[in-house]
Amino acid sequence: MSKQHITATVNGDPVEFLSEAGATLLDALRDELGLTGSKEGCGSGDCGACSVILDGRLVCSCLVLAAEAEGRRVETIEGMAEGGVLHPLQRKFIEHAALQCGFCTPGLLVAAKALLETNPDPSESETRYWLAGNLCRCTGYDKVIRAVMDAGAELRQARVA
Amino acid sequence: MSQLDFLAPTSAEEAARALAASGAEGRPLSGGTDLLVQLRSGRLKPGLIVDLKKIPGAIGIREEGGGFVIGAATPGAMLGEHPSLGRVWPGVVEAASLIGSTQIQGRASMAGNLCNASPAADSVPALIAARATCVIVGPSGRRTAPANEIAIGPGRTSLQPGEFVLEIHLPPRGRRAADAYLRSIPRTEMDIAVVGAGVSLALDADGVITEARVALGAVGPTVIVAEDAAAGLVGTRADDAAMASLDAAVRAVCRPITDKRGTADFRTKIAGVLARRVAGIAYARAKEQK
Amino acid sequence: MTDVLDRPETGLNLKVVGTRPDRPDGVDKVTGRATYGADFSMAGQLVGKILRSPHPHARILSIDTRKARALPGVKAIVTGADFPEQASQEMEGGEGAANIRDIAMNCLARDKVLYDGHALAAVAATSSSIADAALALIDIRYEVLPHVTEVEAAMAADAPILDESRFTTGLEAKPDKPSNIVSRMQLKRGDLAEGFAAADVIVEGRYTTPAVHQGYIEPHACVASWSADGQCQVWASSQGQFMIRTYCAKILGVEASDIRVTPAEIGGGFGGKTTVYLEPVALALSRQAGAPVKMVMTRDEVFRATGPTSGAVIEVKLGAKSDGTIVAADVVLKYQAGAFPGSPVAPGCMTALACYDVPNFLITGYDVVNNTPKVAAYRAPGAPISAFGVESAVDELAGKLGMDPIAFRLKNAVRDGVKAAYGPTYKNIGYVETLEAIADHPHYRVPLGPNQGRGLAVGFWFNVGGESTAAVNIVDDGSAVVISGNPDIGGSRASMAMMAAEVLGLPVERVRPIVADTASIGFSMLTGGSRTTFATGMAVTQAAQKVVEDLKRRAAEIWDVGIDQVEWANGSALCLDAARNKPDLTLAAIAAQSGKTGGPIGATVALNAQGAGPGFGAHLCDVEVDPETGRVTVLRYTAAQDVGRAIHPAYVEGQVQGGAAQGIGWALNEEYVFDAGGRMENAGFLDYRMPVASDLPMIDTVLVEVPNPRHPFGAKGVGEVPIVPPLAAVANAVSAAIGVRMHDLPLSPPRIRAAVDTL
Amino acid sequence: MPRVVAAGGECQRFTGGATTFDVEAATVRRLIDKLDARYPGLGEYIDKRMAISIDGEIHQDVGAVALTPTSEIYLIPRIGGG
Repeated sequence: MSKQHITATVNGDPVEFLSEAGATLLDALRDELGLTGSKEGCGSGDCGACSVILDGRLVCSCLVLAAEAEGRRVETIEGMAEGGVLHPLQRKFIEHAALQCGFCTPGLLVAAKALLETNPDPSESETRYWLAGNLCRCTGYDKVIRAVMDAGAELRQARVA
Repeated sequence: MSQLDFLAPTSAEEAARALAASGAEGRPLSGGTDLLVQLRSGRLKPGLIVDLKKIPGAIGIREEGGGFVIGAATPGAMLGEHPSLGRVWPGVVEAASLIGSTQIQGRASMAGNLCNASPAADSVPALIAARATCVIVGPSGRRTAPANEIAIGPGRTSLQPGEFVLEIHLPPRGRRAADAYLRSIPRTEMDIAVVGAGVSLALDADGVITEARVALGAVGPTVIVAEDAAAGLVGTRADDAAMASLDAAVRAVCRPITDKRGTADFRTKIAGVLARRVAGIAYARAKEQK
Repeated sequence: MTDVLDRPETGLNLKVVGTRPDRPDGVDKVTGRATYGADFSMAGQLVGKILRSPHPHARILSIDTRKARALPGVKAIVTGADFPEQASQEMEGGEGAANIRDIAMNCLARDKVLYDGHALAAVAATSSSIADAALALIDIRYEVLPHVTEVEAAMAADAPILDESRFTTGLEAKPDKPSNIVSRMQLKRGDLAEGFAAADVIVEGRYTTPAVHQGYIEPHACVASWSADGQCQVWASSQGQFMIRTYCAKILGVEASDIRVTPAEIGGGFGGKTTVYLEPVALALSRQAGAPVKMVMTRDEVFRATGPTSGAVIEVKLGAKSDGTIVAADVVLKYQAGAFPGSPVAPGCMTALACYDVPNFLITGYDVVNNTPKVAAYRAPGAPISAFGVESAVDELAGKLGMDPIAFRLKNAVRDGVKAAYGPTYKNIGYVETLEAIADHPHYRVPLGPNQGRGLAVGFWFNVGGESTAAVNIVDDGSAVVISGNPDIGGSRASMAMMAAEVLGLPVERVRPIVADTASIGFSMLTGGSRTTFATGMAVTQAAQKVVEDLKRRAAEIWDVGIDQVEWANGSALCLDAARNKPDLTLAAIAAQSGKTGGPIGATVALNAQGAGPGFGAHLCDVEVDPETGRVTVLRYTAAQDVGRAIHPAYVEGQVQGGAAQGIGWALNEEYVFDAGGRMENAGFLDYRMPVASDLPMIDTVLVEVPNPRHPFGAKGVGEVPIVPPLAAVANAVSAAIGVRMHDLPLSPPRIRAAVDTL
Repeated sequence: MPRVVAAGGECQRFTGGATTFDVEAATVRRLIDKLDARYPGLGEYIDKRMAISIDGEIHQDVGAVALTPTSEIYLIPRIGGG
């Protein structure tokens, strides 16, 4: 089975890895690059735990072939905090107790970041629909939605200031 | 273990040649949101995957002759972001944007939705109601086919070995014309349509329907074009009586199955309900399209 | 928004307990660094995969693994024959008593497969694709047998029998034929016939609930390593590392002390990770291969082969006087156990009438095996099912009597001093308070629009204590480490740190909580049954108290005063002998000279915590129904619960919200769907349909605090209760909205439309 | 003398149908031993399958708990949880 040599940018850094043709981007991130923050909850794009941003678009990395990442830009949960400083979303998730087991949290955070970059002032309903592809079984979503909207408010304020 | 190869050609012809050479083993890849699931579950064991996204024009929307040309691998999210597509073909855009989550929208394409040939595909009734056509590339060149001729049964298409859809064309719209799409699912998101209905209408200056097309999803092996139901709308103002006969005419053509997602009886009833509601939305929109 | 009602005077001047500090493991979990089951890897590890039965019921005639073994890269293949023969024996380990032979046969079938997805054989190979190819080369011959999935069909006299040696227990007369009915249990009080004879109004109904899955997002995963010297290591995501150790030791016939289990972070469990599926198999593969083996389930495997909870039939007959006094109740519960005995019908029976003071009742429960996956615990096991039937019937009865549903429940409510239907006399319960909290909540007065309905339901759970070990060690800089043996499934590290900080008088940030492996802390029962904050919290508190005693002794030694002259307050020793004029000694100051006062400072407490207080909740739900499409929208949801005392209120609210959301999913859309061939048709998140963010409103919580005097800070278990009321709360709301009593879950659009069409 | 009531479970399998027992015992352990002497097999059944409620508190696996002549004692099925 021939492996393909892939070069891509992950969290701003150039990476290279070998990939089987059927391997997914999620497989490559976890098994080749050791970035296990993206999780596999279903392998079918239904839970969102593997969410990453690919060339600026939110996607499920389990539904992207690793080979498709050639020459592209991937952002994962591992790149969200900058130099040890948590992103406001990460801080707000902790503050609002928006995680219990924490397994869906990386995917939710990546998806929420994509939301706030697209729509800095989402309504509760917009937030809920944007995050509908991220299953969380522990929280009932209440505190997750509050944390995302609160982070949005903080980011808007920071922009004004 | 079967060998799997991956190619990302930079021209449509190259892609067609590679697919043709692989015979039944080859699969084109655009968004991959169906293909990768089938790959992983073992339902599909292709020998070659041909990524179409590097072909010029495969991703993107251009206006042409008053209509729109949508590249095969254009993700759903891009349709919603386009400045004019949603104004002219709101039903097509809302149907495509119902496919899956935000994450799926970042990848899934209407061409993929069409060629996956699921009877429940959300964008297909809308495309068919809109009289969309497809540019198909194959080893013997290009041809054009209406969207309703692509799927011929659940999971089966009329595409020949080596052929793939490169573009979807939406025709120009006149004044006082609009479309709409609705589906019924148990949750608010993330479900496959239990029933879907797309309606496209054109009105005269007095608000009388002059042209109607009704397409129904998940109530037959392929999308059903409800000709009688559409004909019944023509000449009306989508009043209550017209809506009641639309409901009945739609139910009369449904041939659904009972499965884990819904019973045949339920699907038939809901098809009538949705057709009424979606015709109402399309009618209201058409009146606004001055 | 959350109101903390009724916070009683405690006499305790609490500084940490009751506040909302950041959780100690928060940063790891928001940065992707936390290591869950599938995130751990070992050098040289192999990939383990399982071959599963495509038949729901079949005799295994032969398993031929020769071709698979010959495939290059295949390092080990095991089947049920690789586990030692087990006698049928009940043993402690996970969730109460379990039969170790059944658990072993669920991990790898012997003789027969009993459900679609039943594990038959496992392969370890050098890559995932080689393992897949090897599975395809294993040749199995079956004698396919007739199967039965539905509970009443399994109880029928002519049903296909799963185990010919099983005779129903608990009947008056000894049966002469084998049966799928494992046992019958009954609870009774008074005279049922007299009770119904005295009733002015009687309601009667038959209700059904489907099998549903816990739906944790993390699939089961482990890495197992069996060394040549017989020492075993397991890294696994579960609700109890000691449970894994006990079961693996028994199933594989090795000493428990030779197995060291390290708990990974757990991505949800809700009861579903209280038993083993992969770990004994991975160890057996590792032994054969001589290399570590990693196994990770797919979502399809999680649905087809790990524990859902029972599908059930619930028959309820209630009688009341015209003044609203319930005088008689007859409840029959028929619960699926799946492939092996052990449905949660016993707690289903015991909780069925736990909220009501009823003089005459009979509750009958049947535990029934059938050809679906063996059920596992799911949050308040058994209780939501019986509560669905009883709370629906109570709603109907209140309606017939023309009484407000809260007033009706208050009239029949259990209170301190009332004997519970399951026997004992209640004390320190806060049930009435939860009903009053709902009555007082603005939600109860929001006007409803057309096609909208409001539903109320209540629920009960015992809560348990049990065995836990905890250690508190003081570091020489004056900080502390708390070590416990319970995986942190929803924020328990935070509550452990908070309780220790409260006793030690330290800021919570200076207390570092650790979840240790089985070799590094004493035995602890698993995280489940809402026991951790209560029982392990008690061990942590007592260990911290021991440390404080030791700190006082050392201060006395340093000051050369009697220990009775030392008081501990705010993290410092105070000298009560004013004449000595000693400045306070901080914990850090004492710790800095621990070597001179007797060595390291620390204490370990191992206990069997008793006196967990029962919990009650009352939930209020508003829905809107689209009568044409049958779709339900949940508009508003409010949950009130007696939590004893909330140690970390935000995580208590989270438990209540999460439980309510799971219950709403159970009510509206979730179900196991089997085809005529007994195969699960919806083994994926797409068609299993758990609630997504846009399906739910904010879930308002009211934490009622009636403290449990048996816990140092008054805590009661909180995790189970919130899943008990929602099934009926939603169903009562839908029934009110459409004007038809809904008896069958899920309340899916086809079902609701069909009900509307009967009007 | 403490009175013990078996509620639920299948203690009757061992007791010939009796569900109420008067047993002179100062601790839970002695109580179980005496019940087992009276109804062979019941002790093991209680140890493995039953919890004991004493004055409204549920106890599991606690032999040393003291009983008084007025203790309210129920044998109930063991309780786990999710």
